[in-house]
Amino acid sequence: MPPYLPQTEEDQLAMLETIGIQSVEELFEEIPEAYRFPSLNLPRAASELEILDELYGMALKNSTTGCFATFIGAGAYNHFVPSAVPYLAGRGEFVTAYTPYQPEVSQGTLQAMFEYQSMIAELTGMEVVNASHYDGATSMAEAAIMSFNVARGKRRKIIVSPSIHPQYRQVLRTYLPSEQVQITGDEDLTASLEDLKSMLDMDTACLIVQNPDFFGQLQEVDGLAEAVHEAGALLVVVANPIHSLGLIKPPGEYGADIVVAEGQPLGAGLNFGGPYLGVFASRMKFVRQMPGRLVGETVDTEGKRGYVLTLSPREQHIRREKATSNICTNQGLVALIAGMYLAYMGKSGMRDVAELCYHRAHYAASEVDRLENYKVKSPDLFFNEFVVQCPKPVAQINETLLENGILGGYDLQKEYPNAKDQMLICVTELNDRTQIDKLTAALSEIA
Amino acid sequence: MPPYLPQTEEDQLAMLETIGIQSVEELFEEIPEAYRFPSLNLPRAASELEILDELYGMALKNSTTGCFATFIGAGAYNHFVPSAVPYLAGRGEFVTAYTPYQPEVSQGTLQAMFEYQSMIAELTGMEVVNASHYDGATSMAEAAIMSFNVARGKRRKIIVSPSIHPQYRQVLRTYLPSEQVQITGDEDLTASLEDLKSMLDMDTACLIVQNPDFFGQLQEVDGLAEAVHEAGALLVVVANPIHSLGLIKPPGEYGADIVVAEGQPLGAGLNFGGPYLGVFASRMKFVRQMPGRLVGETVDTEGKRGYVLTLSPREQHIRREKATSNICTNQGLVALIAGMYLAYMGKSGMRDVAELCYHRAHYAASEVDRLENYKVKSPDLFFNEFVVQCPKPVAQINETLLENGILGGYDLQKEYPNAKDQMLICVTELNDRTQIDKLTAALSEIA
Amino acid sequence: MRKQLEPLIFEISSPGRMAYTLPSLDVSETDLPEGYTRAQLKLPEVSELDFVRHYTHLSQMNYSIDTEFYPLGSCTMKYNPKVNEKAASIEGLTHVHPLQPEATVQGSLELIYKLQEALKEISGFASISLQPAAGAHGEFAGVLIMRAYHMSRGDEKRTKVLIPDSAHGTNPASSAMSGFSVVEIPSDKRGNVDLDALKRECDDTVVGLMLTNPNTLGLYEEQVLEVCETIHTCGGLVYGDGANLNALLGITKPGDQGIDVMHFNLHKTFTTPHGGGGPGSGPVGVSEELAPFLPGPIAEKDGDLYRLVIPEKSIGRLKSFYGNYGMFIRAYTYIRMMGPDGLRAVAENAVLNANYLKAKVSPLFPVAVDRSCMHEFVSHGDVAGTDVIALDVAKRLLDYGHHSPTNYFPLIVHDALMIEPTETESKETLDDFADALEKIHSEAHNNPELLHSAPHITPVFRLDEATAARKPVLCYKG
Amino acid sequence: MRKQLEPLIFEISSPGRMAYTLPSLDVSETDLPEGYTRAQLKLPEVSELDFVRHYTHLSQMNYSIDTEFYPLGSCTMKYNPKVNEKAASIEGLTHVHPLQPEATVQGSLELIYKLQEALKEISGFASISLQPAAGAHGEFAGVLIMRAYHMSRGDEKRTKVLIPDSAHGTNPASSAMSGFSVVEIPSDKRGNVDLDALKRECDDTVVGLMLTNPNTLGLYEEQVLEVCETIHTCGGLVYGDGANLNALLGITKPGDQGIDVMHFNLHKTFTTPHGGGGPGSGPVGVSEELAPFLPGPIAEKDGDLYRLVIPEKSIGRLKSFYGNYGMFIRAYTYIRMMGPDGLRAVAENAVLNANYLKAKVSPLFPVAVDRSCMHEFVSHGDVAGTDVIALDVAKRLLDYGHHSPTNYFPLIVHDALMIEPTETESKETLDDFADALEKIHSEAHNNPELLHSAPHITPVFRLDEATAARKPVLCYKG
Ligand SMILES: Cc1ncc(COP(=O)(O)O)c(C=O)c1O
Ligand SMILES: Cc1ncc(COP(=O)(O)O)c(C=O)c1O
Repeated sequence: MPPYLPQTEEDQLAMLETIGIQSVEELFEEIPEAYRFPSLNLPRAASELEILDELYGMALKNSTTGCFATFIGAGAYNHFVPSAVPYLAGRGEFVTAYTPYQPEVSQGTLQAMFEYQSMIAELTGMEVVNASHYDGATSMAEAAIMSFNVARGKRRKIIVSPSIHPQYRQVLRTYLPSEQVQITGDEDLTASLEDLKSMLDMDTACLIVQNPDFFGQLQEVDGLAEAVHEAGALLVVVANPIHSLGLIKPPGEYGADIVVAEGQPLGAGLNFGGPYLGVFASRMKFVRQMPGRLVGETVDTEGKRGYVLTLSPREQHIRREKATSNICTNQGLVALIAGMYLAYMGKSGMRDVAELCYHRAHYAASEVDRLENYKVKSPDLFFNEFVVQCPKPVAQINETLLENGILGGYDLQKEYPNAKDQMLICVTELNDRTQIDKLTAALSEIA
Repeated sequence: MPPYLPQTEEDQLAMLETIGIQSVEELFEEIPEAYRFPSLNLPRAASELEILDELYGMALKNSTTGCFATFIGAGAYNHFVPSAVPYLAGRGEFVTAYTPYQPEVSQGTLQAMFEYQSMIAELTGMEVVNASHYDGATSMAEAAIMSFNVARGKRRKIIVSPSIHPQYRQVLRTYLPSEQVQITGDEDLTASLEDLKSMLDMDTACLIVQNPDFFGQLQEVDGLAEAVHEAGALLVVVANPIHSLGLIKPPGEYGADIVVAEGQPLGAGLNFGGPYLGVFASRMKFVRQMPGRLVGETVDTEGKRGYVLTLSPREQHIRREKATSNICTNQGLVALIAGMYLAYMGKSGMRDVAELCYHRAHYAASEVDRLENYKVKSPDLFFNEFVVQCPKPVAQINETLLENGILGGYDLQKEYPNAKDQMLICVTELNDRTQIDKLTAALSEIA
Repeated sequence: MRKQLEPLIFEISSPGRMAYTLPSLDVSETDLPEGYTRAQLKLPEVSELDFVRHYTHLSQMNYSIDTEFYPLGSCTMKYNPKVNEKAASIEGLTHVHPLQPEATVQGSLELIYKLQEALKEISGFASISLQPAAGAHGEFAGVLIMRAYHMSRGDEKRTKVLIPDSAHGTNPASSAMSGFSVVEIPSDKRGNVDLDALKRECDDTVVGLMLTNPNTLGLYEEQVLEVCETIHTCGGLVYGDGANLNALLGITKPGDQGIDVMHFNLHKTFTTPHGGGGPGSGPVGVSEELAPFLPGPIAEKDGDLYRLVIPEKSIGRLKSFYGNYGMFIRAYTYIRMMGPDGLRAVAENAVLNANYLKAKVSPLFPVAVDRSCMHEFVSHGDVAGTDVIALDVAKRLLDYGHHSPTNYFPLIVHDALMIEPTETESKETLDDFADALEKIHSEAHNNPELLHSAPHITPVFRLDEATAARKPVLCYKG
Repeated sequence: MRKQLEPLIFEISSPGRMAYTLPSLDVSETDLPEGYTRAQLKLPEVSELDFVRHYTHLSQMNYSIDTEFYPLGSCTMKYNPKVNEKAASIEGLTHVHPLQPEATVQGSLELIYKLQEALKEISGFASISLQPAAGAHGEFAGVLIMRAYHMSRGDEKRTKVLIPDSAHGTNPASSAMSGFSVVEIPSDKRGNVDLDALKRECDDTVVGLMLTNPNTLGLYEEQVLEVCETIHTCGGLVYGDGANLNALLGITKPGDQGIDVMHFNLHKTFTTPHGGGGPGSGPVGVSEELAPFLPGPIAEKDGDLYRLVIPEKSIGRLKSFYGNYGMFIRAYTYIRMMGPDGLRAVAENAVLNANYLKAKVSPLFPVAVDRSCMHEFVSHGDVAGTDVIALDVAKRLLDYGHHSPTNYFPLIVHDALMIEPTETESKETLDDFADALEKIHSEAHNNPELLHSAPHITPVFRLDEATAARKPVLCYKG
C-alpha cells in the first residue's frame, strides 16, 4: 500500500457504495479514453529509509559550506542561524498552515507576520512592509511595476544602476519585456550615480540603486532622493546584503520610496538558492499601490486585539487583471523565519553581527591587499564584500582554494566583462580570523 | 552578558531593593567565607556558533553508522527511525515538561505514557508495564529486587543464565552487592537452560533468561515457567532485542512473571549508549511490588476520562526507605519515543520489520557460512544475530572491515574467554543485500 | 488551540535583554564609516526563553494540517510527510551556496535534474523549468513563454488572453502583468467552458487560453480536446493551470491532451508545506515547440555530469538562482516515496474522497453543478429559509474543529463553499466533517445566532475587517 | 492549552491502515521458526497523518517550560537552550554504536572526558563518573561507593545511614537499596541539621550522612563544615545530594567543604530537559580517596588518545554502556556557552530571583524558616482563616497560566509550597506569578469554591486519584 493513504479496502467499498458506483475507475469516465490511465515510467516506490539513503548519497556529491571556509556572497550570504529559530519555525502549526484566510484560527501566523512587517519597517526605516515576495530580485521587479502604477502609467522609464546585482537586472527585464518600457542606466556597466542622476527626466518612473552595491561599496546617497523626487520619480533602493542595515543608515532615512532586499540572510540558510525572501517596504502614502499581502491590526467583536489580512482590494483574488501584482502564494514561512531572526538578534544583536562582519571583512581586505600581486579595489567604504584584483583567472584560483578547503569568492568577470581576474570576496561572522588567515595564506601561495 | 539570563542591571537593582539588600554577594554570606567565590578554571564562554563548530569538530573524529555499514548489535541496535517520530517527540511541550505531577496540565505526557504502557503490554504479552527504567540492564536488576520483594525477602538466590548480556549480569551484581544475596548460574558460561532449571530450589527468588539470548539464539522455553513456578520462584525474561517480539512468541505467553528489555531499538537511535530505555512489564497480581511509575486511567469531577500517576505508595517520595525502588527521574521521553515508534509501525509494521531483519540475517548467515574458513554456529534458530567462528582474531578482522567501510560485529571473546575468534553479527532492516554482500566479500578477502 | 492572547514581541522587550551570542572580535578594529552609520535600531530585546515562549504560543494559535482537517478547496491541503522535512534539512543539501562551482554541487544538480525528469513523465511535457517560485509565478512564466513564442514568429498582433469566468484570480493578473488584455469566457451549464462563446472570441489576436482542468468547480473539462483544437486552430496556445493536478496523477497527462504549457504547484500536488502563505514552487512545463523559451537556468545531464543551461530563446530569469530548491527536495522525496502506482492511488483516492463527501454534503448544501466531481466540489453554503450565509457556515465549522472550506470562490457560484478533502484524510474524518455540516444546517434553523456569531472557541472572535482596511495599522507603533 | 480530549491511539486505529514504509525483501526468504512465532500483535493501525495529529494534540495538552513558568521546587525547571537540542542531534555524535572500537569514537570520548573535567572543576571533586542515569542512580552509586570504601578497609560493622528529615525520598530509598538502615536526623529551628541530634547518632556504625546543601528548604547548611567534621570524626563519609547545585555554581565547591561524594543532576543544573519524566543524568563525583571505587567505565586521556577504563576497585557497572550520553552533549554545550563567569551569574541570579520572589510572596504565604534563601524557598500554602489548603492554591495557579510549585514536600513543612523560580525567568514573570498568588489569596477569602474546584481552564478538571489507585486501569483494554 502506498504511504499517506488511509483508505482501506473496506473504506473504499463503503465510499463507493455511498456514491453509488462500482469502481474507482468510473469516477474518471469524463476523461478522454485514449488518454486515460497512461503508464508512468518512474522508479518504483522507495521506502523512507531508502529515499533518505539516496538523498544522503546526493549530499555526498556536494561540497558544503559546513566543510569549506566560505568566502562567496554575491547575493546569497552564509550567516549563522541560531538554533532556536528553525526549532520554532519548524513547528507543524506554522509549517502546515495555509495563508491565513480564516483569521480567527490563524492568529499565530498573522501576529508573527505583523511583527515581521514591523521589524522590517524599523530595519529599513520605512513605514509599510508587505508579507513577502519570492526573493530580492522579484521584489525589485515588483517595485518597478509599482513605480509605474504610482505614476499611473504615465512614465515609462526605469533607470537602473549597473552596480545592482546582475541577476536582479535580468529578472527586471524578464518581468518587463514590453517595448513600451524603457530600462536604462546599465548599458554602461561603469556608470556612476551621477551619470544615473543625469538621466532622470519627466518620463522616469523610478531610479533603482543598490546600497551597498553589488561590489560591496557603500553609496554616496546624499541628495539622491532629492534629485529623484525633483524629477517626480520614485527612488527604489535594493538594500543588500540586508545585514548591512544593522550598521548602515537605512534607506528610509535618505528618502527612499521603496526599499527591497533579499531576506535570506535573516535565518534562512543558503539552500542552493531558495527558498529565499523578497523584502518589500514602502511609504504609507503608496500603500494602495503596493503589491503583496498586508497584515493589519484590528479588534474583534469583543474589542480584543487581533490581526487580519487587509487592503486586499489591491490583490488578484479581488481585482483580478487590475491587481497590483499577480502574487498569491508568497514566501510566508521564510518571512516568519526572518521575523524570528530579527527578534532573536534584536537591537544590539543586529548591530553586533553587522560590526563583526564589517571588522572581519576589513581585516581580510587589508591582509589580502598586503599580498604581492593582489590588490583590493576601493578598500575603504565597503560593508562586508570587497573586490580583489587577482593575478590569475578567478576560476583557476578558486580551484586551488577548493583543494585547500576554501570556497573562494565570486568571479566578477562572469557578468562584468571588464572585471578581468576580479574576485568579489564576502566575509561574515562565520569567517573567523583563522579562516581569513588561511585564505590569505592560500592566495599568497597561488600568486 | 552570559546567555539565558534575563536580569538586566536595572532589574537586579530593583530586586535587591525589594529584598532590602545592597548587593548580590550579600545573599551568599552564609557560605563559609574561605570557600566563597572560588575561581573556576574553565574555558571562556563560547558563542553558539563556536560551540557548534567545536562539536562538529568532535563529530568528525567519530566513524558513524551513517557512513559505515554496521553489523554490530550486542545490546544496542541500529534500526531506522521514521522521521515523524523525532519530529513530534522533539516538540517543546513534551521535551520541557517535568514528571506529570499536575495531571490537569500534563494530559499529553500522561496519555502518551498510558499508551506506551498499553503497547508494551501487548508486545510482551504482559498485563502491566511501568513508565520506564534507565535501561534494559537496570530493569533486569530491578526485576531481581522485585523478585525478592514478592518473596518477602525469604528467598535469596537468583539464577541467571550465562547467555544473558554480560553487562546486564554485571549491573545485577553491582545492584546486589550484599553477601546475603546469591547470584548464580553463570559461573559456567556454557550452562544450558536445563542446567539452570536443575538449580531451582525453595531459596530461589527468580530465574532470569534472555530470549533471544545474547548470541541471538531463540530459547526453548516450553516447560520453563512451569519448572520455575513449581519451585515457587519467578521467571524473569530479558526480551532482547526487542524487535524480536514482532515475530517471536511473547514471554507473557510462555509464563514469564516479569519481562524486561532494552527499549532503545524502538526509535531512540544509538547515541553511543544512552539515553536508552528500560522496559519493565509484569503481572497485575504483582503490581504493588513493582518499581517505577505507573499511569492509570480515571475520571475528572465531570466524569471525563483522564490519566494520572497512580499506585505511588510504592514509590520513594511516599515510602522513602520502604519503597520498591529508589527510582525517581526515569527515561520518560525515550518511553514516549518508543510508544510513538510502536504506534507508527503498528501491528503489521512491527511484524514486517522483524521479518525483514530475520530474512536478511539468515541470508547473511548462509552467505558467511559458505565462506571458506568461516563457520556460523547454530545457524538455524536465531532472530537477527548470529555467531561466526572466524579464522583470525575478531579485532583484527574488524580493523580490515573498517577500511572497507564496514563496522564489524562484536568480539565475543571480550566477555566469553572460550569464544576465541568468534564474532557476533547483527543484521537489521538497515543492512540491505548490497551491504551484506559487501561484508561477505570483505570477509572472504580476509580469510 | 491556545486562547490567551499573546503580547507583541515588542511588548515583551526590555532594554538590555538578549538572546543572541556572538564570537568576540578576533581581528583589529576598523573605524566605522563616518556619516554612513545609523543612529538607532529599535528592534525588540528579549531573552531566548521569552523568544521561545512567544513563538510557541503563537504557533498554538493556528489551525494547521498537523492539527485539524483543512478542506480548503483549490489549495490541496494534503498531509505533508515528515520525511520531506527531514530530507530538506540534510546539511549536505542545504549548506550549499548557489554560486559555487558546478563541480561542487553535483548532488544538488542531480536532484534538480531528476525532479525535472519526473515531472515530465507525470505531465507529458517535453521540458520543465523549476525556476518559478509559486503557481502565479509559473503562470507568469507561461504567459511570457506564449508571448515570446508569438513574437519569435513575428506574430505581434496577439494581445488578448481568454480566461474562463471560473478561473483563479492569478490567471487574469498574470496575463495583465504580461501586458495583455483579458477576455472572460463564460461557463456552460455543465460547468465546462462554453464552447460557442469560446469560438466567438477566437481570432488572430488570441495569445491563448488559460484553462484550469479540473476547473475550479472541481469538474473535468469534458471538451478539453475540442477546446485545445479550437484555440490551436486560431493560432493560439493553451495554457494549463496545473493547480488541480492532484486529481490527474497517473490518470491522464495534460501534455498529451493538447495543453502547450502548464505550471505545477509543488506546494499542492507534491506535498511541500504551505508555511502559512508560502514558499511554494511553481515549475512550468512545455511542449517540444515551446522548450527553447523556458526560463532558465535548467539542469541538463551531460555524460556523468550535471550542469545548468539557459534555453536558447529563454524568456530570461524569473528570479535569482534556480527556484525554491528546498521545495524540490521535498517534492522529489514525495515522488520517490509514492512511485508510479502510488501517484495514481493519490489521484484515485483524492477523487474518491471528494465524491464521497459530495454525496454526504450535497443533500443539505447543494452543489453548483451536479456531476461527478474530481478532487473537489463546490456547494452553495447558504441555508435556504434562513439568513445564514456561507460565511456563517464557514466560521461555525471552526467551532467543530475543522478548518473552513474556501469560500466565495469561484466567483460564479453564489455563497460558494469549495471543499477539497484530499486523499490523505480518512473516511472517519470526512464523516465527522459531514456530521458537523449537518449539525450546522440544523443550527441554522434552530439557532442562527450561533452561526452569525461564530466562531466561539477561538482566541479572538470575528474581527473587524472594515476598520482594518479603513484605518490601516500595519506596523507596531510603540 | 488544547481543551478537546484526544482519543487513545487505539481508538483511532483502523484495520489495514499504516504509517510505516519498509524496503521490500531483497534476499531469499527463510522459513520462519516453527513453533516460535507469535500468533497476533494487537498494536494500533494508523496513517502518518493520524499519528501526527494525535501526538501534536497530546503535546498541546501539556504545560512545559517552553510554554509556561514552571516554578517546581527542587526540580530546577530552568530554560533548556535550543542549541543543546541542536548539539545533541549532530549525526556524527548520535549515530555511534557504544561498542565500536575506541579508535572510531574518539570524538565521543573526548566529549565525555571534557565533561568529566569541567564537572570536577565546578564541584571540587577529584574524579567523576558519568555513568548514573539520574539523581537517584547517582545516589545509589554514592552509597555503594561508601559501602565499598568501608568494606575495603575491613570496616564491616557500618550499617546505618544518617539522613536529615528534610531530605528527598530518594535518599533513604537509595540507602535502603544498598542494604543499609536509615536514621532520620531532625532539623533545627533555622532549618539546619540539628547538630546535637546528629552527634548523638555518630558512632562506628555510621556509613555516612546524606546531606542536601542547599537543603530542600532552600537554605544553606550553615554548619556544613562542622557537620562534615562530625561525621568524619566517627569514621563516616558525607554524601552530598547535588540536586541543588544550581545555587552554588561558581559560588562554592562542595568538594572543598568536606563532602566526600556527590551526585550532579545534569537535568537540573546543566539544562538538559526533563522530557516529561526523564531521561536525566546523575554523574557522581568523589574525593581522591574514593576515586578507585567509582562505577565505570570512565574516560581517560592518554597522550592524544581517549580511552575508557574501569577504576581499580570499582563498585562495577551501574548500567549498560557509559551513561546518558545524549545528556552529556547538552550539559557540555551549556557549560561551554556559559563559561566560568556565566556559571557564577547563573547561581547569583537564581538566588536573587528566589529571594525577590520570597520577599513578594512571603507576606501572604509565610515561609517555613525566615532566612535568606538560596535558589528556592518553601512557603505554607494554606490560607489562614479559610479552608483553602496548599493543593487548592497549587491548582488555582494553573488557571493563571503558571505551573504549580512542588507541594507537600519537604514533609517537615505543613502545606508546603516549594518555589524555585530559577535564574532564567524574568522579573516580569516573577511579578506576574506573585500577582497571581495575591489574587488567589484574596479569592481564598472571597470565593474559596473557586480554589477548591480549580483548575478550570484545563482539558480535564481534578481527577479522581483514589479510584485510579483502588481500581487500577493501567492498560487499554480494547
Ligand atoms: C486554481 C489556482 N490557480 C493558481 C493558483 C496560484 O498559485 P500560487 O498561490 O502558488 O501562486 C492557485 C492557488 O491558490 C489556484 O488555486
Ligand atoms: C533533592 C533531590 N534529591 C534527589 C533527587 C532525585 O533525582 P532524580 O529525579 O534525578 O533521580 C531529586 C529530584 O527530584 C531531588 O530534588
